[in-house]
Amino acid sequence: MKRYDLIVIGAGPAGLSAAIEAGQQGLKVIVFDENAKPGGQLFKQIHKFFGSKEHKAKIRGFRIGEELLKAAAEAGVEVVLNAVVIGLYLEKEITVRMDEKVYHYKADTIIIATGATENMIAFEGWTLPGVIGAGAAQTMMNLHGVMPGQRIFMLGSGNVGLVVSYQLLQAGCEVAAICDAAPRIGGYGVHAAKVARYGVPFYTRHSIIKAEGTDRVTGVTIGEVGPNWKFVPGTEKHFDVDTICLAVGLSPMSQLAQMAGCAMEDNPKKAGLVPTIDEYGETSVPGIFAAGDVSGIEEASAAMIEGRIAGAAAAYRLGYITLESLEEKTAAMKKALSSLRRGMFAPENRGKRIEKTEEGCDISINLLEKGYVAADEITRYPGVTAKKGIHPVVECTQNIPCNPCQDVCPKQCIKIGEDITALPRVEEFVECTGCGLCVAACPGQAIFLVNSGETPGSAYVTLPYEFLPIPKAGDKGYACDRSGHAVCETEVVTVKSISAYDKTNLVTIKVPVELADAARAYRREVKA
Amino acid sequence: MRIEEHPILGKPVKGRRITFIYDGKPMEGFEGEPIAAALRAAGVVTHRYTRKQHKPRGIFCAIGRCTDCVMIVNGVPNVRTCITPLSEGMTVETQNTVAADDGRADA
Amino acid sequence: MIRDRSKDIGEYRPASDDDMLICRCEEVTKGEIRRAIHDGMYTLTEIRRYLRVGMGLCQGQTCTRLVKAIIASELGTSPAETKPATARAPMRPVEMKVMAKDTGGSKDE
Amino acid sequence: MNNRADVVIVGAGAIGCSAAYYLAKQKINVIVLEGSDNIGNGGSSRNGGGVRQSGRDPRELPIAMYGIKHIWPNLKEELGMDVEYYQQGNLRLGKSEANLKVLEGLTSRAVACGLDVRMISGKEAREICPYLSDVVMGASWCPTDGHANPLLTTLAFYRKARQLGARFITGEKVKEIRKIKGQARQVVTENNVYEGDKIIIAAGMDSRAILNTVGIDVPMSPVLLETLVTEAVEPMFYQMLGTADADFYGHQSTHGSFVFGITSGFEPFAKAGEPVSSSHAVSLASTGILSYFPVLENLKVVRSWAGWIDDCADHVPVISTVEEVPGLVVACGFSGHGFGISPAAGMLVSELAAGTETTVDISALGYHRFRR
Repeated sequence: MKRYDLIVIGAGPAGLSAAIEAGQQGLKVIVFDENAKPGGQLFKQIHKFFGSKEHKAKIRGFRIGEELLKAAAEAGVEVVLNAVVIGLYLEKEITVRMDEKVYHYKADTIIIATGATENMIAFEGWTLPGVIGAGAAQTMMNLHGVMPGQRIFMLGSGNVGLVVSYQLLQAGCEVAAICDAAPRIGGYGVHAAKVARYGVPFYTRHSIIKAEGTDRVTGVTIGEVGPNWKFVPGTEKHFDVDTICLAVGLSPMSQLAQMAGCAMEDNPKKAGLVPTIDEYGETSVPGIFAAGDVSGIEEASAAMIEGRIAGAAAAYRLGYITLESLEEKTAAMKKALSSLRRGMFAPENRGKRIEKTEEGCDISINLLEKGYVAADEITRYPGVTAKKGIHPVVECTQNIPCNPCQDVCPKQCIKIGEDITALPRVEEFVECTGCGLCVAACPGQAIFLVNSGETPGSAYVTLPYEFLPIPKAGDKGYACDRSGHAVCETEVVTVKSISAYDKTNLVTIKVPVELADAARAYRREVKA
Repeated sequence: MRIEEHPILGKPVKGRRITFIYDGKPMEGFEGEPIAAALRAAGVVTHRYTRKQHKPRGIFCAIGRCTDCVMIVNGVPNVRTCITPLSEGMTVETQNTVAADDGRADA
Repeated sequence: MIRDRSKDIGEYRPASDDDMLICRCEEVTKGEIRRAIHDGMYTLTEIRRYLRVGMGLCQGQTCTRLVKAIIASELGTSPAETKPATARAPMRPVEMKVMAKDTGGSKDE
Repeated sequence: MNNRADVVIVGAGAIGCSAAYYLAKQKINVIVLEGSDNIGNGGSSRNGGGVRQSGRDPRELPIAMYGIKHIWPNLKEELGMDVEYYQQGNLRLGKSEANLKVLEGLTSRAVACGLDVRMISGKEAREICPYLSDVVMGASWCPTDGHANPLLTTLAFYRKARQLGARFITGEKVKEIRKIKGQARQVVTENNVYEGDKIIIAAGMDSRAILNTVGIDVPMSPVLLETLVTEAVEPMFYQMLGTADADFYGHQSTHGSFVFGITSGFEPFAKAGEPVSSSHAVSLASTGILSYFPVLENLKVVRSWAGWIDDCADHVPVISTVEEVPGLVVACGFSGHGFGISPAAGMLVSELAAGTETTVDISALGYHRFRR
């Protein structure tokens, strides 16, 4: 039986990061993953990540996956795919199913990085073909190039529900609506705004009453959720859809830790049953670590840091690095991790109702209930100014740990400051060159360039655009407001698609000057 | 339906086009893609009928966890089609078209 | 968690969603689970053994959370205090012919 | 609530639940204390489900025969729940001359006790179970043997006993049994003290430590038992199976899944604590099973589990009162073959507790056999 210094179970963001860190310290590392492709969920995440440079912000998830794979190879890490770890036994032995056989491996340290599994919710008809997990939709379209359906209804407005809805639009599907039983949208406001401005309606305080159809989904009926979680009669709404996506949260996939005898806790703050771990990710079984979603549901950016910390701790345990070195290395990582765990969506704020930003601005109620900031609310945020000439309008209204806009601005026209969760502020007296880097860099697609000075009566609005076909200068279409309503006919003036924008095209449209603060989306066609 | 071109991912990278047999009829798909993806692209959503209630089921998790999408593949039942790669000439059949009996009539 | 199985948890009352499937693999309904609880099956493990909930092909990966919520609601406890079922190998279904091809060692040895 | 009852039973396994049922049925007041969180958590839910007479020691065979004749056939009606009992025979398979010798020895001993069991040829075995491969040279065949669902049987006794008023409390780990004025009367747990006129100890392997607190020692040691469960398939056969080589045993359940017990040879040396599966057991069992049943090669294993057997020094249980500790009834040491006799054993234990004459002569299973 082969014995390694470290066996990592799962080649997702946490597992690969752990393997890289340990491999770089000289450990003999092997990573097993049950999937045909490595990267875990990263290769399904085609959006740009939040955070700052150290969190790989503004890089798309699948590109981070590619970077990690390259780094793993450079660090001498063996990554074995189509390898299902079917058991984790005493003495740190695993059994692996590979090419129709079962193999055994041992290691002196094991890092469990098996990620998460999707939660599901039961309603009448939830077993019909066409009711699928949001993860399934993501897998079908982003990995296999197949549309999960034509017209989709999304249940759940957490980040997964919002991001997948947007991806469905990108894949060419129609999203009929998004609903959530909670009174407020659960995910980042900027993610919600991204789909709202393309006309996807939100129904908060609503849930699915039934999926319709006999052999497959043909429609869905939702209703308002009243007190005691009962449907309010007379509030039913029907949608003709062929697919219903469920995005109602994730649970840690911690069975291997449980099987290995690690002490477990059912912790609602970590979204389920997780192994109890110390600050280095070590479980109650010495030498067995857990990193990433398996130890508590968070973003992939947090998982990568947790992985690196666990990898360094494994290196220390086996004598490859000193305690001083471990502490030095992990101090910066822990700092980066804690900066990600701040802001309105921090784990400690789960379930809390937040009414004001750190700056004291009232949170947009419309954003929380309808998915977009109302025209009369948007001016209260520091990124939205009445500057003259071309300037960025940063519609970032919630404290989230993210700062690429500040990072990319060559003129330092956009300021966030040291506190990564602060709302971006547009500096009144700093010139904007209109380079558009901020528009393309913003992971929330919340930055627009507005120029109302050049042509009398007209304004130019530059928008991020990630759909096909890419418009061309001269194309006619409609300008839509934040709620997705067409406000006027418009013409595309320029389209910029440089490699630094990484597939976020910058489309500049011309609108009447009084609509400069309203037009936030371009659509070739709108429904009557 | 297949995504011909994706705004971020470009044209999907696929294996060669092959033919497999779905419920006795030839059907096209790409080598190496999950059976379930080929079926979905061809408009097939029902993979099996359940034993007790004889209700249709299809793709649910698409990553091999829920086992809802199982079918009879090359004669073997309960094969998770969402993670089983398609190959030339493979036979794929709808599972449990007949309800199982209790088997104890003669007990 | 209720330890005294004689504690009164009230009568089983039929509900409109009793026919809804909870365990997709074994096709067990919410009503069956609720009745099992009123028959004295107060833990996830007992309900699994009594009704085969979560004992099918997927081994409870989909329904466990839902069953926990039903137990909590019938017993008036919280889902977090409902203990998980034991994690058991193999983590995914494995054919016996594959299991039988086990040399006891690693690949390429 | 009052912590007093006519009888306090320690252990809510198959024996404890069945005894509770028979006592409650006679309107005897019972409290059952279970150390774990679940009813039927020990060997009662962790066994192959055999309801056999063949292969048994003559000292416990009468209990098995009584149960199969008088209890098992009516259990479904009696408990109001299907316990998935099948009486379609037991095949103990041999694939070598040496195997056949072992089987012949077992068979002649059972015949001497009046059991209908006989040796059959490989061909006859394949007529009974057509899925068997040609490696089977012969088998012992006991047509009145069978199997049942151990999970459901234990829970069915629990459910019925509970309906009849027996009080079950889980999470009550027993620390000691205390004598009051010469009688075993009190059961002290971590949190409470329970009192009964009679105390039944049916706590599997834990019985030893509990009995030690009143100076009683049943010589037994823990042996690991491992089992695999497969996906469900269409019904194939309903015989209970075993082998002379003891490389596996098992059956197909009503549900369609197969439950196969595993033997690796290291069972008596497993580590103490929670029973955990070993990394090779399922593989070994699969190899063994496929040599007899190649047709099952594509069948998927969906889970495996492990449990403790309370293996008594002479491999038969103690079902007994104890002269030196009046009020105490011992039911432990079932040595891995307790499930099939659990309904009858529970009934006998209830008789010992009620002070009535036992239906079956169990004098050979007394505790005194270790007091030489």
